[in-house]
Amino acid sequence: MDVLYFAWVRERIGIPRESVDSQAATVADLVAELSAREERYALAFSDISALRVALDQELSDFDAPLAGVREVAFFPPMTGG
Amino acid sequence: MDVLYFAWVRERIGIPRESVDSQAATVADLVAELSAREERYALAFSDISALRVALDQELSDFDAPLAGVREVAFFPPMTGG
Amino acid sequence: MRVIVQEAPFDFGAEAAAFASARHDMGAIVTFTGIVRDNAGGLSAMEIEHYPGMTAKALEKIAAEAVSRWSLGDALVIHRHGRMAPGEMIMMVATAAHHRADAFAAAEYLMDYLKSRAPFWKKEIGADGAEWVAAKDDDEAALERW
Amino acid sequence: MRVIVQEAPFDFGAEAAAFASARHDMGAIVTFTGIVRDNAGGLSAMEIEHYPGMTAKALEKIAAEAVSRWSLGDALVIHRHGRMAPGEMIMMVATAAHHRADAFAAAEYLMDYLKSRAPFWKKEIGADGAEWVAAKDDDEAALERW
Repeated sequence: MDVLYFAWVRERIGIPRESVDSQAATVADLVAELSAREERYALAFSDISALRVALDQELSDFDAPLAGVREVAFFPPMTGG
Repeated sequence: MDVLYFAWVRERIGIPRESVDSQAATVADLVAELSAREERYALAFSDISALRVALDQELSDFDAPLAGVREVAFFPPMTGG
Repeated sequence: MRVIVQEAPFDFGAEAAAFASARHDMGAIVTFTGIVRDNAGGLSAMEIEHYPGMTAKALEKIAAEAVSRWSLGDALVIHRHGRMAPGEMIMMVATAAHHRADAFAAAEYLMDYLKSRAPFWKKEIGADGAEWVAAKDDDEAALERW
Repeated sequence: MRVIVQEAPFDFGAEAAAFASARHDMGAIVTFTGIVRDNAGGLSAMEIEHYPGMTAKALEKIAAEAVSRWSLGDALVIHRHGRMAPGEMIMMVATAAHHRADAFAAAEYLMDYLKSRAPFWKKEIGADGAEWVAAKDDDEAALERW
Protein backbone atom coordinates (compact mmCIF):
# COMPACT_ATOMS: atom_id res chain seq x y z
CA MET A 1 0.00 0.00 0.00
CA ASP A 2 1.02 3.65 -0.36
CA VAL A 3 1.83 5.50 2.83
CA LEU A 4 1.81 9.31 2.72
CA TYR A 5 3.15 11.83 5.23
CA PHE A 6 2.27 15.50 5.53
CA ALA A 7 3.52 18.61 7.36
CA TRP A 8 5.91 17.87 10.26
CA VAL A 9 5.29 14.11 9.97
CA ARG A 10 6.70 14.32 6.44
CA GLU A 11 9.62 16.42 7.67
CA ARG A 12 10.50 14.03 10.51
CA ILE A 13 10.30 10.92 8.37
CA GLY A 14 12.07 12.70 5.53
CA ILE A 15 9.93 11.56 2.61
CA PRO A 16 6.43 12.52 1.39
CA ARG A 17 5.35 8.99 0.45
CA GLU A 18 6.52 5.43 0.12
CA SER A 19 5.25 2.04 -0.87
CA VAL A 20 4.97 -0.30 2.14
CA ASP A 21 4.57 -4.06 2.04
CA SER A 22 2.75 -4.89 5.25
CA GLN A 23 0.33 -7.44 6.68
CA ALA A 24 -0.70 -5.09 9.50
CA ALA A 25 -4.32 -5.66 10.47
CA THR A 26 -5.02 -2.15 11.74
CA VAL A 27 -3.56 1.33 11.48
CA ALA A 28 -2.09 0.93 14.97
CA ASP A 29 -0.32 -2.26 13.84
CA LEU A 30 1.12 -0.42 10.83
CA VAL A 31 2.34 2.38 13.11
CA ALA A 32 4.05 -0.19 15.33
CA GLU A 33 5.74 -1.81 12.32
CA LEU A 34 6.97 1.52 10.96
CA SER A 35 8.15 2.70 14.39
CA ALA A 36 10.23 -0.46 14.76
CA ARG A 37 12.05 0.28 11.51
CA GLU A 38 14.09 3.37 12.31
CA GLU A 39 14.44 6.15 14.85
CA ARG A 40 12.90 8.78 12.53
CA TYR A 41 9.67 6.77 12.33
CA ALA A 42 9.63 6.13 16.07
CA LEU A 43 10.06 9.86 16.60
CA ALA A 44 7.30 10.84 14.17
CA PHE A 45 4.87 8.34 15.73
CA SER A 46 5.90 8.82 19.36
CA ASP A 47 2.67 10.59 20.34
CA ILE A 48 -0.22 9.21 18.39
CA SER A 49 -2.72 11.58 20.03
CA ALA A 50 -0.95 14.37 18.08
CA LEU A 51 -1.61 12.60 14.78
CA ARG A 52 -4.49 12.01 12.41
CA VAL A 53 -4.89 9.28 9.81
CA ALA A 54 -6.79 9.05 6.54
CA LEU A 55 -7.56 5.77 4.76
CA ASP A 56 -8.11 6.08 1.03
CA GLN A 57 -8.50 9.82 1.54
CA GLU A 58 -11.17 9.65 4.23
CA LEU A 59 -10.45 10.59 7.84
CA SER A 60 -10.34 7.49 9.99
CA ASP A 61 -8.82 6.35 13.28
CA PHE A 62 -6.00 4.20 14.58
CA ASP A 63 -8.21 1.22 15.40
CA ALA A 64 -9.48 0.97 11.83
CA PRO A 65 -8.73 -2.23 9.86
CA LEU A 66 -6.46 -1.95 6.82
CA ALA A 67 -8.02 -4.73 4.75
CA GLY A 68 -8.51 -3.47 1.21
CA VAL A 69 -6.97 -0.08 1.91
CA ARG A 70 -4.66 1.22 -0.81
CA GLU A 71 -3.57 4.58 0.61
CA VAL A 72 -2.80 5.49 4.22
CA ALA A 73 -1.89 9.07 5.15
CA PHE A 74 -0.47 10.32 8.44
CA PHE A 75 -0.49 13.99 9.41
CA PRO A 76 -0.90 16.41 12.33
CA PRO A 77 -4.29 17.96 13.16
CA MET A 78 -5.34 20.09 10.21
CA THR A 79 -5.04 23.87 10.19
CA GLY A 80 -7.03 25.03 7.21
CA GLY A 81 -9.25 28.06 6.81
CA MET B 1 -42.09 71.55 17.86
CA ASP B 2 -41.76 69.62 14.60
CA VAL B 3 -43.70 66.38 14.34
CA LEU B 4 -42.61 63.89 11.66
CA TYR B 5 -44.41 60.83 10.31
CA PHE B 6 -42.93 57.92 8.40
CA ALA B 7 -44.13 54.92 6.40
CA TRP B 8 -47.82 54.04 6.92
CA VAL B 9 -48.15 56.61 9.72
CA ARG B 10 -47.22 59.28 7.17
CA GLU B 11 -49.66 57.80 4.65
CA ARG B 12 -52.56 57.67 7.11
CA ILE B 13 -52.03 61.18 8.40
CA GLY B 14 -51.37 62.41 4.88
CA ILE B 15 -48.35 64.64 5.53
CA PRO B 16 -44.68 63.90 6.25
CA ARG B 17 -44.22 66.61 8.87
CA GLU B 18 -45.90 69.57 10.54
CA SER B 19 -45.22 72.19 13.14
CA VAL B 20 -47.28 71.60 16.29
CA ASP B 21 -47.88 74.09 19.06
CA SER B 22 -48.45 71.95 22.12
CA GLN B 23 -48.01 72.04 25.89
CA ALA B 24 -48.18 68.23 26.13
CA ALA B 25 -46.02 66.98 28.99
CA THR B 26 -45.29 63.54 27.53
CA VAL B 27 -45.35 61.79 24.18
CA ALA B 28 -48.57 60.03 25.24
CA ASP B 29 -50.17 63.44 25.94
CA LEU B 30 -49.14 64.65 22.50
CA VAL B 31 -50.62 61.52 20.92
CA ALA B 32 -53.91 62.18 22.78
CA GLU B 33 -53.95 65.81 21.57
CA LEU B 34 -53.30 64.84 17.96
CA SER B 35 -55.83 61.97 18.05
CA ALA B 36 -58.51 64.40 19.25
CA ARG B 37 -57.93 66.62 16.24
CA GLU B 38 -59.19 64.55 13.34
CA GLU B 39 -60.17 61.03 12.38
CA ARG B 40 -56.97 60.44 10.35
CA TYR B 41 -54.83 61.07 13.45
CA ALA B 42 -57.06 58.90 15.63
CA LEU B 43 -56.71 56.14 13.05
CA ALA B 44 -52.93 56.43 12.80
CA PHE B 45 -52.55 56.38 16.59
CA SER B 46 -55.26 53.83 17.35
CA ASP B 47 -52.81 51.10 18.36
CA ILE B 48 -49.79 52.61 20.04
CA SER B 49 -48.14 49.22 20.54
CA ALA B 50 -47.70 49.15 16.73
CA LEU B 51 -45.80 52.46 16.81
CA ARG B 52 -42.36 53.71 17.72
CA VAL B 53 -41.30 57.23 18.64
CA ALA B 54 -38.03 59.14 18.36
CA LEU B 55 -37.30 62.37 20.25
CA ASP B 56 -34.72 64.59 18.64
CA GLN B 57 -33.71 61.60 16.50
CA GLU B 58 -33.15 59.15 19.33
CA LEU B 59 -35.50 56.22 19.93
CA SER B 60 -37.60 56.88 23.01
CA ASP B 61 -40.92 55.76 24.47
CA PHE B 62 -44.44 57.05 24.96
CA ASP B 63 -43.93 57.90 28.65
CA ALA B 64 -41.00 60.19 27.89
CA PRO B 65 -41.31 63.90 28.79
CA LEU B 66 -41.35 66.42 25.94
CA ALA B 67 -39.68 69.31 27.79
CA GLY B 68 -36.97 70.79 25.56
CA VAL B 69 -37.70 68.41 22.68
CA ARG B 70 -37.68 70.04 19.25
CA GLU B 71 -38.43 67.09 16.97
CA VAL B 72 -40.84 64.20 17.56
CA ALA B 73 -41.12 61.40 14.98
CA PHE B 74 -43.75 58.65 14.85
CA PHE B 75 -43.33 55.53 12.75
CA PRO B 76 -43.99 51.79 12.66
CA PRO B 77 -41.37 49.27 13.84
CA MET B 78 -38.35 49.57 11.60
CA THR B 79 -37.60 47.12 8.81
CA GLY B 80 -34.04 47.87 7.74
CA GLY B 81 -31.28 45.53 6.69
CA MET C 1 -15.34 52.59 10.69
CA ARG C 2 -17.47 53.89 7.85
CA VAL C 3 -21.23 54.36 7.55
CA ILE C 4 -22.79 55.29 4.22
CA VAL C 5 -26.46 56.04 3.52
CA GLN C 6 -27.25 56.62 -0.12
CA GLU C 7 -29.87 56.23 -2.81
CA ALA C 8 -27.46 55.14 -5.54
CA PRO C 9 -26.42 51.51 -6.02
CA PHE C 10 -23.06 50.50 -4.55
CA ASP C 11 -20.45 48.16 -5.99
CA PHE C 12 -20.48 45.22 -3.56
CA GLY C 13 -17.42 43.51 -5.05
CA ALA C 14 -15.33 46.67 -5.03
CA GLU C 15 -16.43 47.62 -1.51
CA ALA C 16 -15.80 44.13 -0.14
CA ALA C 17 -12.37 43.90 -1.78
CA ALA C 18 -11.30 47.36 -0.62
CA PHE C 19 -12.48 46.60 2.91
CA ALA C 20 -10.66 43.26 3.03
CA SER C 21 -7.43 44.76 1.70
CA ALA C 22 -7.35 47.82 3.95
CA ARG C 23 -5.76 46.19 7.03
CA HIS C 24 -3.03 43.56 7.03
CA ASP C 25 -3.22 42.88 10.75
CA MET C 26 -6.76 41.49 10.67
CA GLY C 27 -7.03 37.89 9.52
CA ALA C 28 -10.81 37.47 9.43
CA ILE C 29 -13.26 39.40 7.25
CA VAL C 30 -17.01 38.77 7.21
CA THR C 31 -19.49 40.46 4.89
CA PHE C 32 -23.26 40.34 4.72
CA THR C 33 -25.26 41.57 1.74
CA GLY C 34 -29.02 41.96 1.53
CA ILE C 35 -30.63 41.63 -1.88
CA VAL C 36 -34.17 42.46 -3.05
CA ARG C 37 -35.65 39.00 -3.43
CA ASP C 38 -37.65 38.12 -6.49
CA ASN C 39 -39.86 35.50 -4.88
CA ALA C 40 -42.29 33.89 -7.29
CA GLY C 41 -41.77 36.82 -9.63
CA GLY C 42 -44.56 38.88 -8.02
CA LEU C 43 -42.40 41.76 -6.83
CA SER C 44 -41.75 44.61 -9.24
CA ALA C 45 -39.83 46.89 -6.85
CA MET C 46 -38.84 47.57 -3.27
CA GLU C 47 -39.11 51.09 -1.91
CA ILE C 48 -37.20 52.03 1.20
CA GLU C 49 -38.14 55.12 3.16
CA HIS C 50 -35.81 56.45 5.84
CA TYR C 51 -35.52 59.26 8.39
CA PRO C 52 -32.71 61.40 6.97
CA GLY C 53 -31.89 63.28 10.18
CA MET C 54 -31.63 60.10 12.22
CA THR C 55 -30.38 57.36 9.90
CA ALA C 56 -26.64 58.02 9.76
CA LYS C 57 -26.57 58.77 13.49
CA ALA C 58 -28.37 55.53 14.34
CA LEU C 59 -26.09 53.47 12.09
CA GLU C 60 -22.98 55.08 13.54
CA LYS C 61 -24.13 54.28 17.05
CA ILE C 62 -24.78 50.64 16.13
CA ALA C 63 -21.43 50.31 14.34
CA ALA C 64 -19.52 51.97 17.20
CA GLU C 65 -21.11 49.57 19.66
CA ALA C 66 -20.08 46.58 17.51
CA VAL C 67 -16.50 47.86 17.19
CA SER C 68 -16.15 48.27 20.93
CA ARG C 69 -17.84 45.01 21.94
CA TRP C 70 -15.66 42.84 19.73
CA SER C 71 -12.49 44.94 19.39
CA LEU C 72 -12.95 45.01 15.64
CA GLY C 73 -10.20 46.37 13.47
CA ASP C 74 -12.79 47.89 11.17
CA ALA C 75 -16.48 47.93 10.29
CA LEU C 76 -18.42 49.13 7.27
CA VAL C 77 -22.15 49.71 6.83
CA ILE C 78 -23.72 50.76 3.53
CA HIS C 79 -27.51 51.10 3.38
CA ARG C 80 -29.55 52.36 0.46
CA HIS C 81 -32.94 54.04 0.39
CA GLY C 82 -35.34 54.78 -2.46
CA ARG C 83 -36.57 52.43 -5.16
CA MET C 84 -34.80 49.16 -6.04
CA ALA C 85 -35.54 46.39 -8.52
CA PRO C 86 -35.44 42.66 -7.64
CA GLY C 87 -31.83 41.49 -7.65
CA GLU C 88 -30.45 44.87 -6.55
CA MET C 89 -28.43 45.06 -3.38
CA ILE C 90 -30.10 46.90 -0.52
CA MET C 91 -27.25 47.05 1.95
CA MET C 92 -24.04 45.47 3.15
CA VAL C 93 -22.01 45.23 6.32
CA ALA C 94 -18.41 44.15 6.68
CA THR C 95 -16.34 43.40 9.78
CA ALA C 96 -12.61 42.81 10.26
CA ALA C 97 -11.16 41.07 13.32
CA HIS C 98 -8.20 38.98 14.42
CA HIS C 99 -10.38 35.91 14.88
CA ARG C 100 -13.31 34.62 12.90
CA ALA C 101 -15.65 34.26 15.88
CA ASP C 102 -15.47 38.01 16.54
CA ALA C 103 -15.94 38.95 12.88
CA PHE C 104 -18.99 36.68 12.61
CA ALA C 105 -20.58 37.76 15.89
CA ALA C 106 -20.11 41.46 15.12
CA ALA C 107 -21.61 41.11 11.62
CA GLU C 108 -24.64 39.30 13.06
CA TYR C 109 -25.01 41.94 15.74
CA LEU C 110 -24.88 44.71 13.13
CA MET C 111 -27.55 42.96 11.07
CA ASP C 112 -29.85 42.34 14.04
CA TYR C 113 -29.68 46.00 15.03
CA LEU C 114 -29.98 47.32 11.48
CA LYS C 115 -33.14 45.25 11.06
CA SER C 116 -34.95 46.64 14.10
CA ARG C 117 -33.21 49.80 15.30
CA ALA C 118 -32.23 51.74 12.18
CA PRO C 119 -34.98 54.00 10.78
CA PHE C 120 -35.72 52.31 7.47
CA TRP C 121 -39.12 51.09 6.28
CA LYS C 122 -39.53 48.72 3.37
CA LYS C 123 -42.48 48.73 0.99
CA GLU C 124 -42.99 45.98 -1.56
CA ILE C 125 -44.47 47.10 -4.87
CA GLY C 126 -46.20 44.28 -6.75
CA ALA C 127 -48.59 43.90 -9.64
CA ASP C 128 -51.51 44.01 -7.16
CA GLY C 129 -50.43 47.10 -5.27
CA ALA C 130 -48.00 48.12 -2.58
CA GLU C 131 -47.58 46.87 0.97
CA TRP C 132 -45.40 47.90 3.89
CA VAL C 133 -43.22 45.05 5.11
CA ALA C 134 -44.22 44.14 8.67
CA ALA C 135 -41.52 43.87 11.31
CA LYS C 136 -41.00 40.25 12.35
CA ASP C 137 -41.26 39.10 15.95
CA ASP C 138 -38.17 36.99 15.22
CA ASP C 139 -36.17 40.09 14.41
CA GLU C 140 -37.13 41.78 17.66
CA ALA C 141 -36.38 38.56 19.55
CA ALA C 142 -32.95 38.32 17.88
CA LEU C 143 -31.84 41.42 19.81
CA GLU C 144 -32.20 39.60 23.10
CA ARG C 145 -29.17 37.42 22.52
CA TRP C 146 -26.72 40.34 22.66
CA MET D 1 -22.17 24.73 -5.12
CA ARG D 2 -18.59 25.25 -6.15
CA VAL D 3 -15.32 24.17 -4.50
CA ILE D 4 -11.99 25.43 -5.81
CA VAL D 5 -8.51 24.44 -4.61
CA GLN D 6 -5.71 26.38 -6.25
CA GLU D 7 -2.26 27.81 -5.75
CA ALA D 8 -2.93 31.07 -7.59
CA PRO D 9 -4.44 34.12 -5.89
CA PHE D 10 -8.18 34.65 -6.40
CA ASP D 11 -10.04 37.91 -6.89
CA PHE D 12 -12.15 38.19 -3.73
CA GLY D 13 -14.19 41.18 -4.92
CA ALA D 14 -15.01 39.62 -8.27
CA GLU D 15 -15.85 36.23 -6.69
CA ALA D 16 -18.03 37.80 -3.99
CA ALA D 17 -19.87 40.00 -6.50
CA ALA D 18 -20.45 37.15 -8.96
CA PHE D 19 -21.68 34.90 -6.15
CA ALA D 20 -24.07 37.55 -4.80
CA SER D 21 -25.48 38.32 -8.24
CA ALA D 22 -25.99 34.72 -9.36
CA ARG D 23 -29.39 34.09 -7.71
CA HIS D 24 -32.24 36.59 -7.40
CA ASP D 25 -34.33 34.41 -5.13
CA MET D 26 -31.84 34.47 -2.23
CA GLY D 27 -31.96 37.62 -0.11
CA ALA D 28 -29.04 36.96 2.23
CA ILE D 29 -25.39 36.53 1.26
CA VAL D 30 -22.57 35.98 3.77
CA THR D 31 -18.88 35.80 2.91
CA PHE D 32 -15.84 35.00 5.01
CA THR D 33 -12.29 35.71 3.90
CA GLY D 34 -9.12 34.61 5.65
CA ILE D 35 -6.04 36.76 5.18
CA VAL D 36 -2.38 36.09 6.05
CA ARG D 37 -1.93 38.28 9.10
CA ASP D 38 1.10 40.48 9.42
CA ASN D 39 1.25 40.56 13.19
CA ALA D 40 4.08 42.65 14.56
CA GLY D 41 5.77 42.46 11.18
CA GLY D 42 7.60 39.22 12.07
CA LEU D 43 6.02 37.06 9.40
CA SER D 44 7.58 36.95 5.96
CA ALA D 45 5.36 34.28 4.41
CA MET D 46 2.78 31.59 5.03
CA GLU D 47 3.17 28.22 3.37
CA ILE D 48 0.18 25.94 3.08
CA GLU D 49 0.66 22.25 2.37
CA HIS D 50 -2.30 20.11 1.40
CA TYR D 51 -3.21 16.54 0.45
CA PRO D 52 -4.06 16.83 -3.24
CA GLY D 53 -5.97 13.57 -3.54
CA MET D 54 -8.16 14.35 -0.55
CA THR D 55 -8.60 18.12 -0.42
CA ALA D 56 -11.29 18.76 -3.02
CA LYS D 57 -13.20 15.69 -1.87
CA ALA D 58 -13.13 16.80 1.78
CA LEU D 59 -14.23 20.35 0.89
CA GLU D 60 -17.06 19.08 -1.29
CA LYS D 61 -18.30 16.88 1.51
CA ILE D 62 -18.26 19.78 3.98
CA ALA D 63 -19.99 22.14 1.52
CA ALA D 64 -22.65 19.54 0.61
CA GLU D 65 -23.39 19.02 4.29
CA ALA D 66 -23.81 22.80 4.79
CA VAL D 67 -26.10 23.10 1.77
CA SER D 68 -28.36 20.32 3.01
CA ARG D 69 -28.45 21.37 6.67
CA TRP D 70 -29.52 24.95 5.93
CA SER D 71 -31.29 24.60 2.57
CA LEU D 72 -28.80 27.03 1.07
CA GLY D 73 -29.42 28.36 -2.40
CA ASP D 74 -25.71 28.24 -3.07
CA ALA D 75 -22.29 27.84 -1.45
CA LEU D 76 -18.77 28.62 -2.59
CA VAL D 77 -15.42 27.54 -1.12
CA ILE D 78 -12.07 28.71 -2.48
CA HIS D 79 -8.91 27.59 -0.67
CA ARG D 80 -5.36 28.22 -1.75
CA HIS D 81 -2.18 26.24 -1.06
CA GLY D 82 1.48 27.10 -1.54
CA ARG D 83 3.32 30.24 -0.47
CA MET D 84 1.55 33.50 0.39
CA ALA D 85 2.78 36.89 1.59
CA PRO D 86 1.21 38.81 4.50
CA GLY D 87 -1.93 40.54 3.30
CA GLU D 88 -2.72 37.88 0.71
CA MET D 89 -6.03 36.08 0.90
CA ILE D 90 -5.82 32.43 1.89
CA MET D 91 -9.38 31.36 1.33
CA MET D 92 -13.00 32.43 1.18
CA VAL D 93 -16.42 30.93 1.66
CA ALA D 94 -19.76 32.36 0.59
CA THR D 95 -23.31 31.26 1.37
CA ALA D 96 -26.67 32.33 -0.07
CA ALA D 97 -29.96 31.76 1.73
CA HIS D 98 -33.46 33.18 2.02
CA HIS D 99 -32.82 34.34 5.57
CA ARG D 100 -29.75 35.81 7.19
CA ALA D 101 -29.67 33.37 10.12
CA ASP D 102 -29.18 30.44 7.73
CA ALA D 103 -26.53 32.22 5.66
CA PHE D 104 -24.56 33.13 8.81
CA ALA D 105 -24.86 29.71 10.44
CA ALA D 106 -23.82 27.88 7.27
CA ALA D 107 -20.79 30.15 6.75
CA GLU D 108 -19.67 29.56 10.34
CA TYR D 109 -20.18 25.82 9.94
CA LEU D 110 -18.10 25.82 6.76
CA MET D 111 -15.32 27.72 8.51
CA ASP D 112 -15.33 25.48 11.58
CA TYR D 113 -15.02 22.37 9.42
CA LEU D 114 -12.46 23.87 7.04
CA LYS D 115 -10.29 24.72 10.04
CA SER D 116 -10.19 21.21 11.49
CA ARG D 117 -11.37 18.70 8.89
CA ALA D 118 -9.90 19.82 5.57
CA PRO D 119 -6.35 18.55 4.89
CA PHE D 120 -4.39 21.80 4.97
CA TRP D 121 -1.38 22.55 7.14
CA LYS D 122 -0.05 26.05 7.67
CA LYS D 123 3.59 26.92 8.21
CA GLU D 124 4.67 30.39 9.23
CA ILE D 125 7.97 31.55 7.76
CA GLY D 126 9.62 34.29 9.83
CA ALA D 127 13.02 35.92 10.12
CA ASP D 128 13.96 33.38 12.82
CA GLY D 129 12.89 30.27 10.94
CA ALA D 130 9.75 28.36 10.09
CA GLU D 131 7.12 26.86 12.33
CA TRP D 132 4.04 24.70 11.74
CA VAL D 133 0.90 26.35 13.07
CA ALA D 134 -0.54 24.24 15.89
CA ALA D 135 -4.22 23.30 15.78
CA LYS D 136 -6.15 25.13 18.48
CA ASP D 137 -8.25 23.34 21.07
CA ASP D 138 -10.84 26.08 20.45
CA ASP D 139 -11.15 25.06 16.83
CA GLU D 140 -11.75 21.43 17.70
CA ALA D 141 -14.24 22.48 20.37
CA ALA D 142 -16.07 24.69 17.85
CA LEU D 143 -17.21 21.57 15.97
CA GLU D 144 -19.24 20.41 18.93
CA ARG D 145 -21.88 23.06 18.49
CA TRP D 146 -23.13 21.64 15.16
